[in-house]
Amino acid sequence: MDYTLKEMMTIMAAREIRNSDIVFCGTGISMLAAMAAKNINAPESVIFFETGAIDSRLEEIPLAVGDSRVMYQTSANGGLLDAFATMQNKVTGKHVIGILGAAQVDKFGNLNSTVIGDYNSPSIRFSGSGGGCDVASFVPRSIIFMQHEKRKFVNRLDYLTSPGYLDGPGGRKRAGLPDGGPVMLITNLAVMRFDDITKEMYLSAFYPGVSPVDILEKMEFKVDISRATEATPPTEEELWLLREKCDHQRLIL
Amino acid sequence: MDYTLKEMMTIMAAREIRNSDIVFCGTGISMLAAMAAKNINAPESVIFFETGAIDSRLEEIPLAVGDSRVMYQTSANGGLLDAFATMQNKVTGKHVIGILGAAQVDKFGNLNSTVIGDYNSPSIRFSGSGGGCDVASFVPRSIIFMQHEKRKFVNRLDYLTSPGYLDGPGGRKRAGLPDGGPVMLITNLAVMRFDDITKEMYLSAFYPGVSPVDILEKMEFKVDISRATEATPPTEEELWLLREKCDHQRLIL
Amino acid sequence: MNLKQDKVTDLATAVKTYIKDGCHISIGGFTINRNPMAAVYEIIRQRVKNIHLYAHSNGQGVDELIGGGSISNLEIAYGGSGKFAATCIRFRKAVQENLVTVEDYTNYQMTLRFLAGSMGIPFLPTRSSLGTDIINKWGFSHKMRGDSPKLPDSKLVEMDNPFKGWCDVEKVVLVPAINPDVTIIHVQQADRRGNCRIQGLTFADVEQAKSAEHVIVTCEELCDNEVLKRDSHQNQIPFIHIDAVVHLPYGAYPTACYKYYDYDPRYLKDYAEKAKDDISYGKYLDSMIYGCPDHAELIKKIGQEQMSRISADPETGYAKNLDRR
Amino acid sequence: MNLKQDKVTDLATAVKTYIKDGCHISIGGFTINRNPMAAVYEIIRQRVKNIHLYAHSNGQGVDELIGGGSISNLEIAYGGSGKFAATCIRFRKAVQENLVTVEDYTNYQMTLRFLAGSMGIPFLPTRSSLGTDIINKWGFSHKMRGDSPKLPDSKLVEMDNPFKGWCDVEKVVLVPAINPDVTIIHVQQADRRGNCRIQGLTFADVEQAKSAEHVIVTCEELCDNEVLKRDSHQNQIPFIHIDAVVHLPYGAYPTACYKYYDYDPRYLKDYAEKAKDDISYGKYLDSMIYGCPDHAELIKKIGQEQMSRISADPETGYAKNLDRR
Repeated sequence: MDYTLKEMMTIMAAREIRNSDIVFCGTGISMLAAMAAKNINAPESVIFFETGAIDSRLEEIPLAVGDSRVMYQTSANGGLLDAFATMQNKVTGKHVIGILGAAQVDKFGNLNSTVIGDYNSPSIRFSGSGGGCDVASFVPRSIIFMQHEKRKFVNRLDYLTSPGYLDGPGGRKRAGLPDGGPVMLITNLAVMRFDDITKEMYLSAFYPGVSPVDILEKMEFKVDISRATEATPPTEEELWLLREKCDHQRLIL
Repeated sequence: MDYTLKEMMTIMAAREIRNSDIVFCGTGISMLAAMAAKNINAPESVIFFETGAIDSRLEEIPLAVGDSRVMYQTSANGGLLDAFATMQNKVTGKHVIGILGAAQVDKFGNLNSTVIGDYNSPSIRFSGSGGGCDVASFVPRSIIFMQHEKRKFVNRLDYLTSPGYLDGPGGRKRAGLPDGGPVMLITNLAVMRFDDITKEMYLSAFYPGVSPVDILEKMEFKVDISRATEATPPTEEELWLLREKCDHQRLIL
Repeated sequence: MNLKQDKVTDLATAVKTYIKDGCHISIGGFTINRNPMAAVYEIIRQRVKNIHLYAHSNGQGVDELIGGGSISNLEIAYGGSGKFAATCIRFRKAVQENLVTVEDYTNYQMTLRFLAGSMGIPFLPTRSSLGTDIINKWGFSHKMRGDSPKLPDSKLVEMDNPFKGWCDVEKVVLVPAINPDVTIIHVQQADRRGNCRIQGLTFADVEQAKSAEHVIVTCEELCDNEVLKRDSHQNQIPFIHIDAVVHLPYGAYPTACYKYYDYDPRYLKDYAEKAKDDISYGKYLDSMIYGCPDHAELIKKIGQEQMSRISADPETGYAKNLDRR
Repeated sequence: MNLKQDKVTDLATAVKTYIKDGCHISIGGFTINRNPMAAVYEIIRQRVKNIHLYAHSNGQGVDELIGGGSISNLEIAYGGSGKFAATCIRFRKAVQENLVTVEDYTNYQMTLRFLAGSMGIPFLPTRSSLGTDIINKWGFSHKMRGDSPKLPDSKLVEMDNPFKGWCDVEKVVLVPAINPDVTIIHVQQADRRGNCRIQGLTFADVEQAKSAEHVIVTCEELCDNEVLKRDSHQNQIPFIHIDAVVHLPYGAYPTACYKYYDYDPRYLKDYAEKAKDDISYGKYLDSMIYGCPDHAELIKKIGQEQMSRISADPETGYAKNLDRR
């Protein structure tokens, strides 16, 4: 079957989303993954934006979480306070799954989306946290999208914007954060997950045609590849629903 | 001219309200005073309720601050959070004048509206603070309505519900409160005010036919009566506007 | 919370499912407006006992729950029903007779406490009550607090501003979060999933709902999901917070429901009169609560004539020229 | 604040009156929606300098203010404009070239900071950012903080929960309040006194407005006072917070205004392209900002054809099937 890497990545994320999830989406592929889940495997999941829109009827793909398209036929149009309170809330927060992106990740799933270089005089400036640190702080599960490149999978982040497992087992608790952290990281080559005990990243699945060793070469730190299997590519039905029901205008795909 | 004590008291309060005031009203006479001010001497003053209603068009007198009548043609219908934030807010709070009632007052204008007797086993239970302590804590000026009785003007409150000047000059600052406190106390006999320096209550005006000495007898503590003058009764116009424009149904008067 | 598409149930079932002996609850509304009275009566009818109730100025609903014998602990800012009872009568009696244990806060503090609960944080700061007995005098002892995992270890905590002098503030009071087991609110419109639209003032209903583990909503109108998805900036509570939806016209009666009906001055005056005396109050309970199998029966007993007197004028939202003396 | 009955003025006057060199401001909107762009352009046109800007994710407005040379200090959560610029281009350049001093927060923290300001309290607590460099790395030095009475002495303060373990929380981060000298927002409807009605998401506009010393509102429609007093539960900001009202159709252009018009993808793409290079950006400034005496002139330059392409469909609130690639 013919599919693009972006389609593969989107479907990998969509499959992780469950019917009882409230899905925090950002712009781009993360929003598409949420829409795919809702149209394919988790029709009762709820799409949710940090801008305050909940359960939006996305007839067209928004190009930003502030896009007017997220406001159409929601269950409520509030504001940022409502959205983040929903994530920090003890009852509703437990059901939220966050989808995040970043410029750098370390082996414990901590993310940098702020700067490369010295914070006070950076060589590269990125957008910054936005709601990323908030969702990573509050919710029990998150999915990360990244490009698989050595300079992005680093031993030491230039800036820790969003907490993963911090310094490993018990790290979040020591810092005062609720349980949580990334459950998977999806790249253009593979799906990484995090060990239940060590909280370290490991290779969970590689895409057809990609070798685990090639993946290791694109990371500064080593990860366990012993548990890796080949990922199941998108099915025909998944692809059709993704292309026709989610992004028929081909704005993200 | 023929007028009732309630009318006298209402007009005393109304005259204290200025055009640039946002008037926090409770139920009953305090609401009527705010309506009188708006209809008589301070047409640009803004009527404001702790329930979240601001600038209500009061076509009929509400019998509680939660009455639907406060919701009609407001500038905004919010909730309690909005209302109290407006009072605690550095910019808008400075313009709010509170009108309060209580069961007991002391010489520094502190109020009890909670219990008589021991807090954990009271002989009399009153309604409690409601928003009274909040407004007394936050706003620069307040007006108190009370009945003039010895058991109500006490040396020591059974329970300090709402802060006046606490223990006197500098008391609010020491406690951490912003500047504020009662500017006048209106009873069925007189108008009391508070000395700029000592923050102690003094007799400012007695109603026609009432002697300052009689007033002293109805208080546990002594107050300065040397500055007292006779109060100017409601004018014909004031009375007409109060009766016809504010309470034509005679629900409070 | 629950993400079901259809949460509609009947009131007796909703109360039986969520309101247990000894549970901690809060009810919406303010003094004589939009109290979830049908639910209050059903709780009394089901003879639920030892409830720990969180209230700001919920007025009539609080007084009836106390009068009905359902409440043992009460955290409250104000026990009054406006002109009908400057101090709620059964509330006053119960406190004076030590039938309930009460702890006092301010209206803002209670609202902030629900807000903190809804935000998932342990406390919020305010300047209200500095220097007063609201801070100094506790209704719940250290022992009672220690014995219950549902109570914080302190009533209120004073704290110096850690951002020294920032905003010209030296000190604040921290108020602890409330997370009720159940909040019950009555709204004008809800859909089967539980999206809620309140007209007029929201009071603290939104914060009370969002702070609770479970939420029961009674509503005047049960709308199609599509209806509330239009102009959804008018919806204050999205369905994710709601567990049960009960279609219950006049669910706030005898308190008011803006745009639908006014409070019933006759009922409230009569109530205040009967509440003064235990014998007459017992008769009130027997005839108006225990004597009615459900709220519809109570409304029938009041009669169409009186109900049409309090019916709201569509323009103002209340009953114009209603005799309220 | 001001209680005047009529606060209507023109934009140039409003900006001249309130936006001074070195003042601290915030602007409403989010990424590519409801930014007060006409006001942003007027600030650039009036060549106001050294502004200290507070932003959460205000996107396009922030980038243009930086590009126009008006900003020296920036407190921000996110400098991006959605798909049009994952990182805002003039923002990125300015930070990398040390032309602005920037300090990072999260979106929730910035919103809570405005909320704290609006509530008149010095800080609010959250669990967000514990264990991260958001807490550890400061953009503003101790010296800079000490030199300015408008900055708190710390960026963020970690604190143990004084209600031990309450809500299963051991630690919180306290975020300091923001009280801007001026907040500028663009809304769908306002009346002459300044009552505001926002349709769709409010973002953090309400908190930003209520936290400021002065507020300028630009609006698509200037309504009679009577209009907004109906169904006033739809008004989010009462007039007491507002200083100046400017009637300014298309005041959010080229960002969107829900129910009125969409963002202009052509303009935003063109902007992102020109922003990459100082020379082309200079030309952009000359032609689109300095070259237009006012916003109406800019709209005229864009042309009716493009404006009608982005005109909102009344049902969905955006321009259906707009070419956004």
